[in-house]
Amino acid sequence: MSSGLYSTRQGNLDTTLDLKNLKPYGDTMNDGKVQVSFTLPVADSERAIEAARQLALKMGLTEPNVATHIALDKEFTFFVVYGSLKHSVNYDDIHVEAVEVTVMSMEETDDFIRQNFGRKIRVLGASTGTDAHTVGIDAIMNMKGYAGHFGLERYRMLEALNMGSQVTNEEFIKKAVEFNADVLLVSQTVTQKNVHVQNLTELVELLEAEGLRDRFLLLIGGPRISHELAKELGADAGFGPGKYADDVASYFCEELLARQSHQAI
Amino acid sequence: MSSGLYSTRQGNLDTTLDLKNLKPYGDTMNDGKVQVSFTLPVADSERAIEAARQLALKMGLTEPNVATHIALDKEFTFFVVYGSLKHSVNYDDIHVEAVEVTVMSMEETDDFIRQNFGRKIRVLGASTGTDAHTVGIDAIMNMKGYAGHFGLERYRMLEALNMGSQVTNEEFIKKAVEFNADVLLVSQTVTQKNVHVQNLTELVELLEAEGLRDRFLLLIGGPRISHELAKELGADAGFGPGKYADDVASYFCEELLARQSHQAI
Amino acid sequence: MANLKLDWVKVEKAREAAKRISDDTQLYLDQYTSTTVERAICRLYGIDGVDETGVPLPNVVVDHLAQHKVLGHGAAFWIGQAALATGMSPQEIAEAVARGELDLTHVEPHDSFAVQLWADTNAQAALKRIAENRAKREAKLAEYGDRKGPLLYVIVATGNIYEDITQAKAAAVQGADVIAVIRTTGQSLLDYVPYGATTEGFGGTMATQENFRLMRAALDEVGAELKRHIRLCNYCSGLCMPEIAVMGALEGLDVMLNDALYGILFRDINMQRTLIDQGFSRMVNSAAGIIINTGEDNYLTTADAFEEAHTVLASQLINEQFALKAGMPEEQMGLGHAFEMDPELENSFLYELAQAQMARQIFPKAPLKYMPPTKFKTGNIFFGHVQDALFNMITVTSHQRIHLLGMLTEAIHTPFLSDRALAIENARYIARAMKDFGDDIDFRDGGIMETRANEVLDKALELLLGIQRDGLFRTIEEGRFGGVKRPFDGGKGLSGVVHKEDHYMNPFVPYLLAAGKSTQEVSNE
Amino acid sequence: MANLKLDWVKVEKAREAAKRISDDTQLYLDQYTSTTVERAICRLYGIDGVDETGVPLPNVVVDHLAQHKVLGHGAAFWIGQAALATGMSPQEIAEAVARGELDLTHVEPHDSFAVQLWADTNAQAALKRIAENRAKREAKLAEYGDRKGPLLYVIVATGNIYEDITQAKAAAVQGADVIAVIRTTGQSLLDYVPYGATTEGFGGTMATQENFRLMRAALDEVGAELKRHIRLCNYCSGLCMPEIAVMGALEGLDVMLNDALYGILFRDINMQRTLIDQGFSRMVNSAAGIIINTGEDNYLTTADAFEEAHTVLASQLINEQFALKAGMPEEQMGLGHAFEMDPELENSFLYELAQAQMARQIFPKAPLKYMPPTKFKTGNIFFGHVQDALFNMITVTSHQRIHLLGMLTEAIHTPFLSDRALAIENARYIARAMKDFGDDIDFRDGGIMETRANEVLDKALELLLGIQRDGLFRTIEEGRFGGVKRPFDGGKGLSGVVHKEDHYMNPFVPYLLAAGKSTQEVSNE
Ligand code: B12
Ligand code: B12
Ligand SMILES: Cc1ncc(COP(=O)(O)O)c(C=O)c1O
Ligand SMILES: Cc1ncc(COP(=O)(O)O)c(C=O)c1O
Repeated sequence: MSSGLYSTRQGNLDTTLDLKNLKPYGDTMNDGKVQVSFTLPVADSERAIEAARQLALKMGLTEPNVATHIALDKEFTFFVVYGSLKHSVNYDDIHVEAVEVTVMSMEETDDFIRQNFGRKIRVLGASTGTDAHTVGIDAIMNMKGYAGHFGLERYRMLEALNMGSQVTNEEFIKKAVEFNADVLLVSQTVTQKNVHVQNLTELVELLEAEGLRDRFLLLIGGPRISHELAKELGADAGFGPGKYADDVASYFCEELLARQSHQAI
Repeated sequence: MSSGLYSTRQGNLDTTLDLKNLKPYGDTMNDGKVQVSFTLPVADSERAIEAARQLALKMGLTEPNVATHIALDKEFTFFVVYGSLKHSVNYDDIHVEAVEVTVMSMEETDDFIRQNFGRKIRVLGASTGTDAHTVGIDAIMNMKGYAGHFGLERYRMLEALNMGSQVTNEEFIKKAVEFNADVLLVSQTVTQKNVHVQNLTELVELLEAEGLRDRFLLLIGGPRISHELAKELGADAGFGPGKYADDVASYFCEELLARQSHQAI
Repeated sequence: MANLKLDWVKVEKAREAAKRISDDTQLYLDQYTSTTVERAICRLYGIDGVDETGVPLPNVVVDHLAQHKVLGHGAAFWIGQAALATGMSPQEIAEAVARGELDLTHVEPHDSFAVQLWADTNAQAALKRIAENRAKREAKLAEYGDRKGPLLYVIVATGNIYEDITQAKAAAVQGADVIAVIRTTGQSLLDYVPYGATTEGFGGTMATQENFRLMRAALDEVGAELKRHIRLCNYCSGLCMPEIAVMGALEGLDVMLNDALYGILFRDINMQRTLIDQGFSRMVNSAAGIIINTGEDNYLTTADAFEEAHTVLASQLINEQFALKAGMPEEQMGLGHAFEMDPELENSFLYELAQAQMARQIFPKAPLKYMPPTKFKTGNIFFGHVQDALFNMITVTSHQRIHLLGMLTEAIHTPFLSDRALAIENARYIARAMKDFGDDIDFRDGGIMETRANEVLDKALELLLGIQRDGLFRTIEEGRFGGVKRPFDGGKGLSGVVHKEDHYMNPFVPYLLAAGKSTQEVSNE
Repeated sequence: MANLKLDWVKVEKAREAAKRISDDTQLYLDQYTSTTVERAICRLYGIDGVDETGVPLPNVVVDHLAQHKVLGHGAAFWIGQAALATGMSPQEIAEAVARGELDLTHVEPHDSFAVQLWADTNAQAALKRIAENRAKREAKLAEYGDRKGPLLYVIVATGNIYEDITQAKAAAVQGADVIAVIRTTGQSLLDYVPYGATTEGFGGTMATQENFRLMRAALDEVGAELKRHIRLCNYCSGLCMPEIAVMGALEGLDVMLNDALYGILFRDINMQRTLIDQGFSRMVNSAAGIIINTGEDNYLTTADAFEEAHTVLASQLINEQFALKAGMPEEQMGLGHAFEMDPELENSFLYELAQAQMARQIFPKAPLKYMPPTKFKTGNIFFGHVQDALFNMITVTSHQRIHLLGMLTEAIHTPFLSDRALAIENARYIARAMKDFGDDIDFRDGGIMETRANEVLDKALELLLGIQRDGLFRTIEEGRFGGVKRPFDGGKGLSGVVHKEDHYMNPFVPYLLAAGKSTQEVSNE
């Protein structure tokens, strides 16, 4: 009679945490509970509900419960679905490509630069393309800093120049050469239709075309930038939300030193 | 350089509605956008974020964006993830097992019974097991009805008895025989750990064991009851949210008639 | 604080009517005891554990006395007699009865003065433990300080006490002040209390003494880390009301749901039985310094919250009087009410605020329990979160004390870990953002809110005068609360009602009443 | 309505200072026109379309005149001259110029009286169309009635006008009153207006006349079904401010964002240029009965909303004076402000309400535009929905008019269809539940809210007195708005500023001012 779709007991659920098979947690270990919402471009109806259920099944939700269906317009229906995810991930296998660096304070960084470079490091920043969001790049560069972290302009051993927003890639590169920058900082906030990816790809291509790519350390940042994405796009490092001037400065100092030593060999 | 994970343009997105490949809709046809949230039983960290991302990939989300990660306790992290679902369903292929009946008004139903049965139909209802939720069964049965639909007690050609809540399956069956019911209505609201499935399965098994299953039309209902589930559990029909006395009465009148004619042949 | 101008003469009249109602009812109830009251007394004498078939020993003893039709003398009498006769402890006596080795009605009789002396003397151990738990709570509150403003109250309901503990600790870390362990469906109809740690429940977890102990220890642990006293709540309701009250008192619970009317209307428990049980339960709660929560909010889950608001107020006034009879100070009366109006109703926020504010003013010292929207919650979790936000605003604005957090998934499942976290975040944000809002506004004279509050008061008074005339029992029989009719002799548990014999003995009553009294000096918050 | 006791003497002083500031600035601005003002005039004469390389014909004509360094006489003069000389229509003239067949500076000269006559006569077609659009709107509002209380304003921003239409219609069905089509990033820096229907944009959709037309038609269609007038909003800001104002007037838009200060601070547009452009834009808006929205809310996305609240008020007062100069009635001044305080701030709700209420009282007739939380939105969509709920409450309580709905996904993406639906549901629930709340309370005398409002007023007055002393230009140079410094001669578009010659001619000004005046008789709502 029962297809087994509805287990009458969860007695068989192993409720011990198993990092090799890490699953979502609702109110019991390994119950796999997830919440999903989406809109389907069909009218609210029994069939639409079934379509939502089938999609949830395809996502790997067992016993999906279409908790609500709301007509948004004649031909659009919004769904909230709950279910138990059958998928799991092996947490032990997860290694993140992250910027790994011991973060130094402003003073430590200044000392580090004095000792290792004996000159000021030159940093040029901008929010490029048509992007007019400056709060991110300002957070990293401005004197006053952000969330209690002083910005790069306050570092004694940095020469930091913030070009502001809406700077074209061409202008930016021109200025980089002129300013003789060591480090380039690029911020991208608008990500709709991956315009940030498009814009950053163009920047890297322009730098490569002009044979300038290796001359600068290229660091990018923004709300949807991860280190992984940055590497993929051909930048040296990426910094997302929750990263501040000290993270960035520590990283580029260490990296510049590594490159210097490398060239020296 | 690019793994293709990040398409720089969505130019290749076919934005015409294709019911054979129905996908979620965010703000553009076929963009597949879905929102997911869940908790993982690990500490908030870069690795946890990556685990969330990988789970989202397994669910079929491309370019998953872990929009937030919040520590709920030392070893629990909550995530909200957005992404584009690669899965789709063939809407044309979806057929729902639904109670299909033309809904009659109270007066029409009374007439229908007068004409086809010439006697009152006897209906017994209860919220069974330890379930003490009565609002659902009352909505169907009580004189005053619910949401503007009169309850079965008001129908002239029905003899309706509502046993209330917390009725054991045994008591219920005993009464059904005593009352000489034609139709049994069972409501189940508490569904945690599928207790409703357990309870309804037991009811059907008891009825079968006593050779009474075919004597009654068995209708079940509740917030998580679908017609499909009802059939699966061995009931004749299931009614979920948004179903009222008229839906139920229309169904059992037609069905009783069908069975009568069938027996007559 | 902003104040609604209420007709205080009517408030006084309503309170007076409620007092008459409870006086009349109590007169009748005082003639009876019940099986569970007697089992509660057994527990207070230290009888615990189960027999070989799993029957709790308090049930074994009381069933034994009931079979012999001598329960009307009180379990204390027979135990005392047996103790004097055999020199055994109550626990040993119970075990002997369970083994069939001892018939309590056939022990060597002792004079009632000796039995009374034994009973009084042996009552002290439990009373001491209860007093110690209370002192411990007070010490912790003194050390850590207590939350000003509404206490954030959340439920755990996984069915498994160990999983509940995980959830409860996380909630405490997130900022919860009160953790309520919801009971599994059906427990309220069990005429015994399950034993030991339990891991299987539906929509809640068994209330057992061991579960109480485990959770109390877990909350004390996390509380010590957080330097906050985390209150623990459970239910002394259903067929074992007084026994669970005793368990809660012995294990240091802080809050317990307790309301006979709830059991009558929503669990179909016999009205005589549960009102008798409630009396003794409240004495225990009182002495233990436990805040009770009453269940008026539930009326509005079946009846319309706008139409039937006055039934809530009437019931609160009656509950207040019954609590006073059990020696309970106002500071422990967590009278219930709720935010349950249809979100489609125009100005629903004003009506809700008016009612909440009215309750606040009529029961100025009571730690009112304010319940969130549940009935009009749907599977639309996003909208649900907004419904809860409005509820949170009213809680803060009208200075409620026990703030039961609404869950965005109310219509779907018992709360997930994340649901609770989101609820706490919602409530804390609003408590912070609107901290002094209630003190920075005034209600307009003759405005919608003031008018509404006085309308509810009028109707409550009318209802109470009717009850005073007809008696509480008949009122319930006629379905005048929550729209549910319950017969005087119907429902579960009537057979457990026992007429007291002349020399009926419950030695705990005077001590509990005295301990309760001492609370009245402790001020609110 | 509840009222805060404000120091009205200070309000008057502040307004007076703002008037002086705008008088001084206007005196300077009046000497100049700009390329886009002249292109706007071309458009008013019916010049539209693009040349073979895609350059809009208004640009072709104006660039041609600028190259010949004769733009200071005004495009109207040269077109009139050419029309009289050749008998061609302005469109034909533009096409001829585009083909290189006509040099406007070398046509047979006509006397200036004849040119003026041609210019006046030929201005009437556009003016008539604008007046008709306006009459159409008023007729629809009269027929369907208008929403009492806040207008629900939502954005569409897919980048594709056809997809925008789908979303806009759905939003209207859900209850939206105003649909704003957000512009693609970067359009504000284009010194021309793109042409035709467009389907590619980032974070928004191109503002083109065809896109305006398509959306207007779609909203009229759905509005007719719903029996509600659905307002359409777009942006006349950036380097083409007046041209887009003209397009909006011609296509029957209802609301347009328009604020030179926004362009200066947030788009780095040259201050002279955009203030010149703003003047003519507002005359067009005025005549068309279009409500403008100003951008003060944006200050609080970079500066702290608690610390810098007074900059918003100061800017609103300046914007009011500039609008009055363009003949705009108060009923069309959608002055901007926003709910942007840190949710961690204690009593933030009280401060926000105080500020919103203060704005309401200081600009009693203005259809204030109130912006939702954006800056403190995170990826936690559930919390975001609650932030929006608090914002919605303030909107309703303080009777704002243009209610820009917050989105739970603000920190993630431009709104999905469902995000918008949830936002509308949130707002409608609160508008319904709290309908008369603002009228049922009073603000306590000397309370937190009253104190806060007067504090903001004090600081705004101080700031305005400083600006009056130093001049608006220097104030901006010094970063006293939104913490952003902009040089007088810096930023984009300075090269488009053109000194007017003695006989400079813009025949539309008097007609627009006259049409604007007539609005002043139409009352608010
Ligand atoms: C403030 C704001 C604005 C302000 C910007 C003012 C200014 N001067 O920056 C104003 C109001 C002007 C504005 C305008 C627009 N905005 Co806006 N805006 C925001 C808002 C509310 C906050 C952004 C912000 O300041 N975050 C705070 C900073 C500190 O965070 P952050 O940028 O992530 O930076 C941190 C890290 O990422 C990192 N970082 C950032 N950059 C860099 C660079 C380097 C090198 C490094 C190492 C690190 C680093 O360090 C920072 C500190 O930890 C967001 C919504 C939100 N709540 O997020 C929308 C948002 C970003 N805006 C958006 C849009 C679409 C626009 C417009 C395009 C809308 C329009 N069509 O008019 C316009 C035009 C802007 C343009 N041309 O680009 C969208 C983007 C959607 C998307 N995903 O594509 C958002 C998400 C809102 C939305 N949901 O629609 N906006
Ligand atoms: C009201 C209510 C109560 C009231 C019930 C009063 C009463 N007399 O019924 C009170 C306060 C007493 C209560 C108590 C409890 N409740 Co309750 N309660 C609810 C609540 C708020 C609404 C349920 C309701 O009335 N819905 C309205 C009716 C009309 O809807 P419906 O039942 O779906 O019925 C419709 C259809 O389904 C259909 N239908 C229903 N039955 C039938 C039968 C037939 C034959 C047919 C044809 C059709 C049909 O027709 C109806 C009209 O369309 C829900 C939360 C929510 N918002 O949904 C929680 C909820 C159902 N309760 C819940 C729980 C856990 C409990 C308790 C067990 C908690 C506890 N441990 O103390 C207790 C104990 C109850 C018990 N022993 O069963 C959970 C269930 C979780 C789960 N999924 O398992 C919920 C979801 C809340 C939660 N999130 O935790 N509850
Ligand atoms: C007063 C009261 N008692 C008890 C309960 C719980 O029901 P049960 O006794 O079935 O556990 C509630 C429900 O919330 C209640 O309000
Ligand atoms: C007044 C004003 N103008 C314009 C805009 C939009 O910017 P853009 O001109 O880049 O489209 C805004 C932003 O919301 C604004 O507030």
